[in-house]
Amino acid sequence: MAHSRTANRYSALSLVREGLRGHSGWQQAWRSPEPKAAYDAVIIGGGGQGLATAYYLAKNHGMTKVAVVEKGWIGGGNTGRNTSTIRSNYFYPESVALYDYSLKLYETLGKELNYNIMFSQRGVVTVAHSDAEMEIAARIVNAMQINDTDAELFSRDQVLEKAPLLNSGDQARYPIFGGVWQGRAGVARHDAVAWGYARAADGFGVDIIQDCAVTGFLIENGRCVGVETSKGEIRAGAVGIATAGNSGVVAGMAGFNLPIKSYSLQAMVSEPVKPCLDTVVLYLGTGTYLFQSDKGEIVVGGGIDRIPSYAQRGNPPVQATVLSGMLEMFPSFGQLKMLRQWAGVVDVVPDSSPIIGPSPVPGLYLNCGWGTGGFKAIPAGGVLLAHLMATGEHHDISRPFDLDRFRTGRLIDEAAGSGIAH
Amino acid sequence: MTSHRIGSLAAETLHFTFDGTRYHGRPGDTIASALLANGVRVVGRSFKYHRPRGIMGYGVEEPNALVDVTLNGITTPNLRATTEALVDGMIVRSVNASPTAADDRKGFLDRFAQFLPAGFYYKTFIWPDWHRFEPSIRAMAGLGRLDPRNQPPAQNPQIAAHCDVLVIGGGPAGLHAAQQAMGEGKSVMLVDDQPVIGGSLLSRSAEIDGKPGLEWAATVSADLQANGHRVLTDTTAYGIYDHNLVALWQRRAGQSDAQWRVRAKEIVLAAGAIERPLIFPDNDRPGVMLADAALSYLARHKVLVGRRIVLATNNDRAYPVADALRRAGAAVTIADLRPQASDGALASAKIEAVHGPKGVEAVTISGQRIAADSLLMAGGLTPSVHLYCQAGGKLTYDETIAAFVPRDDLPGIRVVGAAAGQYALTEILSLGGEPHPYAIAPAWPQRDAKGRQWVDFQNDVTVKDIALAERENFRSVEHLKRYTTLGMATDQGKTSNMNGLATMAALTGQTIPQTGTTTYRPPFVPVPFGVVAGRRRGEFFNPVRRLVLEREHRDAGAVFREYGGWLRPAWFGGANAAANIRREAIAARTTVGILDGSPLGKIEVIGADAGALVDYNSYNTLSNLKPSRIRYGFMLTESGVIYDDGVTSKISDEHYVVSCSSGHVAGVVARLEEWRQDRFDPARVFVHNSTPQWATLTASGPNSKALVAALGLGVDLDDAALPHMAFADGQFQAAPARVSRVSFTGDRSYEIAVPSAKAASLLAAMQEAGKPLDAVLMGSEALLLLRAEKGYVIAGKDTDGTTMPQDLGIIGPMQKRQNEYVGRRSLLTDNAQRPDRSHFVGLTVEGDTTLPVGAHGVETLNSKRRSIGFVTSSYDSPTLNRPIALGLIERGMERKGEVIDLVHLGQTFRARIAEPCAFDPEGARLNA
Amino acid sequence: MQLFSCPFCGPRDETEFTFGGEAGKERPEPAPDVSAEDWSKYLHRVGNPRGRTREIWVHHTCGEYFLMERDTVSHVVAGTQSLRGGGA
Amino acid sequence: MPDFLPKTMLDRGTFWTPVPDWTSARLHGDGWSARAVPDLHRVLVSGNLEAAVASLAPGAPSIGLWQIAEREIHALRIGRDRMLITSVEPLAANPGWNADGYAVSLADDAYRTVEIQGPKLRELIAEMSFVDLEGRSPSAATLVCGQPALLHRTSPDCARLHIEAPLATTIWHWLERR
Repeated sequence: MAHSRTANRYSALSLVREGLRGHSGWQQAWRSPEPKAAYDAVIIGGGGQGLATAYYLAKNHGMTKVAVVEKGWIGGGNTGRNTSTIRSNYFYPESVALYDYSLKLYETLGKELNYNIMFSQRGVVTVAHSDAEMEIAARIVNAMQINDTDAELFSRDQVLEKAPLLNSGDQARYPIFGGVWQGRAGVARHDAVAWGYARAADGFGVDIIQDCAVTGFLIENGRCVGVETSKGEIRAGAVGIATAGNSGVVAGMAGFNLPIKSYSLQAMVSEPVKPCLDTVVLYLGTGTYLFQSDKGEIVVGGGIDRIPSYAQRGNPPVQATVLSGMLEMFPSFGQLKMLRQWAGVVDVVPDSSPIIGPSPVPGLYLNCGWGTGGFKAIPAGGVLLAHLMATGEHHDISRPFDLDRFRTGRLIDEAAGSGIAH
Repeated sequence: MTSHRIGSLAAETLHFTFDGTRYHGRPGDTIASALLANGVRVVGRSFKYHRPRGIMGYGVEEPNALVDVTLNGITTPNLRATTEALVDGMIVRSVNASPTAADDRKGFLDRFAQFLPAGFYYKTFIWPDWHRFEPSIRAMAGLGRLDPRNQPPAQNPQIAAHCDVLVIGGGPAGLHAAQQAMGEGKSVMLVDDQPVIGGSLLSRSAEIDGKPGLEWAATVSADLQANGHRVLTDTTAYGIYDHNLVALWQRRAGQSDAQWRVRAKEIVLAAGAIERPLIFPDNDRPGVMLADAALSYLARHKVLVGRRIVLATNNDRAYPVADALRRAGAAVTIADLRPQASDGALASAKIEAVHGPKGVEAVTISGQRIAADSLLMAGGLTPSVHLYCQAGGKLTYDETIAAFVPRDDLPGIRVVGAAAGQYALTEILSLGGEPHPYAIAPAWPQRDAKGRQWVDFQNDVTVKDIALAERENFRSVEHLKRYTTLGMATDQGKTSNMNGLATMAALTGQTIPQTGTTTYRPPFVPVPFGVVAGRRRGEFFNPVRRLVLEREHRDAGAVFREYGGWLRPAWFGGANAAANIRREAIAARTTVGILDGSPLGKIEVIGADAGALVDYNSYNTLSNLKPSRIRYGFMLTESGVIYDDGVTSKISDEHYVVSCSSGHVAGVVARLEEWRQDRFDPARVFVHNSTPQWATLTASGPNSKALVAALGLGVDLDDAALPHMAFADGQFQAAPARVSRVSFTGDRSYEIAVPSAKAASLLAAMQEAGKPLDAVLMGSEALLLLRAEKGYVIAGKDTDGTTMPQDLGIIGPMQKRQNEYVGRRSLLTDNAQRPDRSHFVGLTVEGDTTLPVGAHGVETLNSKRRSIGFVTSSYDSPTLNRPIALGLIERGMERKGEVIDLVHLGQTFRARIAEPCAFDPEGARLNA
Repeated sequence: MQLFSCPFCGPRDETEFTFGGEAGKERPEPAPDVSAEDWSKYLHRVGNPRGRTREIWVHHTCGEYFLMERDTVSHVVAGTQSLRGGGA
Repeated sequence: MPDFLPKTMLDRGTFWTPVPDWTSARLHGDGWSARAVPDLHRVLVSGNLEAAVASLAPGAPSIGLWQIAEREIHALRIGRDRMLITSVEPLAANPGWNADGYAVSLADDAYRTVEIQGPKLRELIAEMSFVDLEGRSPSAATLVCGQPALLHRTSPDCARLHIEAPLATTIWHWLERR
């Protein structure tokens, strides 16, 4: 890696070495520089997607005069608020190409970044509750297999083997018939993904500028040539937007609308308990999904709140729905308590697929519309936006996700195709 | 023994065990007070280093004393010993320790603490793979142990309450506010998380209105209740949500816990304050406790936490605590961290070491070793501003009390008492006079702090960890929190957040306000999932709609399934599904089947503009129907996708009945209603959902006409008078009965709709009339099969969210209709005109293998497989004696006759693309 | 839990309401004269303001479609209005 | 049908508690009792409500949420232009469009009516609905146990719930298990 500065190499050995001298030798994970007047590329948004874009601009395209501009603290948006599930169990080949590419990058990301992102490939099972849902499950599994990603159609017994505490009795509102299993799927430590990319990007010389809000765009001759920020003007050869949850607002500053509505998505965790659930489980019937974090907390999520909102807070009706759904799935979790509850603001797009591509303003590129699923696509999203910003052209994987699809009507609507919302 | 109960032990009537040892306690005890009364010092182990830990607090702030409790054979994990009432027979176990908290096998981990700093796991376990390490790390993590048998029933009620003033906190400030509100004639609700009203008055003596504090509190509480106001004890306000909705968790003796959802015109937050620990080396030893907690154990449980006590303080509130402890018989040394100290106290005291790994034995203060069995900390108060901040309130740092306090009142929310930084009763009760002295001198950790000093006790975050975070640039408070896990334990940082912020401020040279505060998120304390979820479980979670004939169907041996949100007979005759479905289907082709079709939507569109509205909502024109005639058609979304299909009956120019599939009734009503109000004159057309009013029984098959004729409905059944796709009105037992000739089986069919109250009689009459005609009851599965033989589509099963009418070959309206309808423009997009769209087709297998539903057609190009569509319905047809299937296949309509490969879970099949209709394509049987 | 005021029924909990879309959209027609761009805008493009917004909501227990002005950050409701005139 | 189908779960009729016998359904709780009210007559009317009441139920009062209906015939208000006329006597109504500007549908069997009375009525309703009963809402329509229903009273301690017939079983079972 062409690091512009000497960074600590993380390893068990360095940890022991530093342990013996009071950890006094650890360097900053990333610097906090003041912005320069101009960069080759500026990325708005210091979440996973933005930081990954900066990293891949440097790594894949040799561009190191790059800044990431973050209005708060890096990883503080949806990267730090999501439930960190990573999977590629999609129906359409376009989606599989994107998400499976991302999953593959995740598989080696810890080593690549020299940062333990704790990607735990413990598998995801989507549980079906009737013959009709099993038929849909088969439709999805077959599609995934044809599209060359791993998938199995699980029987009821296989589901229960993975999650023995599931409600398997006759008195279950949603009986278990079987499900879709993706064994390579899993969870990762969300903060670590942001921090790992930040540290690696910083190692290439990328400037990560926190507490710096973008207030407008510099548009000259119809082309975007930089941004106005709370820390002054920054000029840029290319500007990328990676501001999940606020994409519509940022696009508005550049003078265009996006097919995005913002909604809150809440999540909850329990107090930690010893291991009792080894996979990620999603019920089609309840819409609730959950897993147990390495710390022992049960992490629970469900559908979005039904009211367009930029407020990062949840509401009791949806909480009650998600949690009653969880207790339907795992009646014994009724002995646990809700420790924390929070919400992120997600970009909701009509077809629930991301928008990656040039914006209506030349020089300005989009990475948005991830809905509830942006975390799993961070490595791929970063590669694709970096490709766009460096070359001005689509990567083959990002082409179908161009904004233009809303004009042609050629949407990539997973729910429409598979009957299951993603 | 160090901590002990004062006075007689006669009241110790409750038995319990802790880590296998038997102890006694008394009514009114918490687990913590009982453990202290028995002199138990080590009650648990810390999360990371497995350090021995004792009880530190009195209430919700407790970081250490978490226990698993078994009662009547059922275990509940992670209960906070300080807030859990002692119950006779409890088996209490420490968490995160094995075999006992006192002798934990993993205690050795503390010796490796220097190699396990904050965030160490981000720096290691990268090679060879995280997955190798994860199982053992997971096994180490977690606190208590889940009991799979503990499955609490869904009995937690959720109770709505509305009032003028909701007072949160039953201490002096809250009681005072409640008293005032009552005086102003407002309706009041007062809640407190303790079993007894009184707040600080429960442990600190005071005189109010000439009465002892507790007596005053009891009087106010009694007054409130006598005047019809609600007073809830054991009730925690855990969250403020939008528009000032307050969520309460009520623990009810002998009943399930309840959630209250309270809407008050005004919320008074009187939640008090929590004492802060002091930061010094080894401040986590068992026997190191908050001074206020020690006072509460003494005042409320007659438990003296030690005999030789050192009380470290940086403020004046500790002095009355010392007095009380001394009166109870303890020797107390006050170590005042401030330069000026009162008589007898050590001034400028510096706590340098705490000795005794499993319980305080001595304390080194400013170089002097003092024997002691307890060390109390009085680090000043942190106002409980959680709910205020949840509601969006902003804090301001008050130097004089070294604490964050609410900056402004919020609309509808007022903060009073200690929660607002008012610590003196005089101030709280607006009595005038001198406030009690507080005189805090902050004692924050300094940059050069030595030794291991705990900030977050449960998560093992020390000052050094914060220093490491600072060194590595995790300086933003949120980064600090996430990197070190400070404040993320089950006590949610109630004792650690302020000290953590102050430490970071000291390290970065910023002020505390510059360093900022973290976000306060609900819940204030961990709340049982069941309380948040409520009773909406089991049958109340997405309840199904019930047929008026459900009892009759049960009696007739129906096997039920859920279809479109209704509980319907899938088939009759018991467990052998395949045989029964086959039997019913054959009967419906050869004799007559009787089906309960009541869930099918019956939506009346009435008014002068009724025709215009149904036309606009439909792909096919409907208004040009003749009265008493029926037409089949589609409803599209604005994206041009098929939303639903169904038949519409025209009664008159002002009256239509739109039928739709059972799962789409609410959706179709909503669409019609939306366009009615948004596009039409809402005084000229109305939409009534009449689905529940009518029961519909269908007779289908060659004998159906004879069956209906035998009912004597007064309808001319002659095919000329009542052809296919027409209806006629008759009567059944003096009630209206509409007979419609529509068919979803392809055979002659009659749908008879009667008011639901007549359904049972009609069914009985049909069965009676059907006997000589070999009629059978038929469930939904046979119907699904029969319609598949005919190639009739089921929207949502044989179509997906992309299917447009042209994909079914229905292009007439798109080409011919001149007026607007929903979805019209979307049928003209590039995507809609694409040549490679998927079409609805039949699939004929060679041989007798039934195609699996969900199998995909595949095409291989350059050795890469590609899906060209999938099977949507598939059956072994009893009528044709061969398998039949339907599917959506790319360019299917142009490729009829072509044989394609299909794959399912690695198996390959071959099938020929065919017309969807496999049986009676001429439709002769409709009139047979 | 938010409290919305149905112009007919008065204040009710959010669970009784469903979001209907942004206010002020005109459906472009007749279809053959509408450009792909205009149709796409009508179908998909939304203002999605951060702050004050005007929306159509339906109170599904009574069936009323109405206009609501509210703030998407603070959730403060400025007012509601019947589509047929007449405020809450 | 897949061979791994769990046979015990085939019949979902065993999960769902059977519908009550509505002709005799009665419950007694602590401080309240409930019964199904049989033989009520109902018509659903939309449009010019004044004209409709004058013609179908002269003098019938419009009853909103939690309001007390003292007469045996009343117009339960649903929305701005919709009401459910309820009566113990049969209502002479012609379904369809009326030239005076209103639409009529037969609704005798579209709803089931559950009457709950007793001193603890309010406590019970507070667990069934979050709506502010004292809010004087002109519409009796709200959510009860999460299901749409019309809620009003016939005396201070006696409430009636009119629930769409297919959903009434759920609310009855809810009461049964409280």
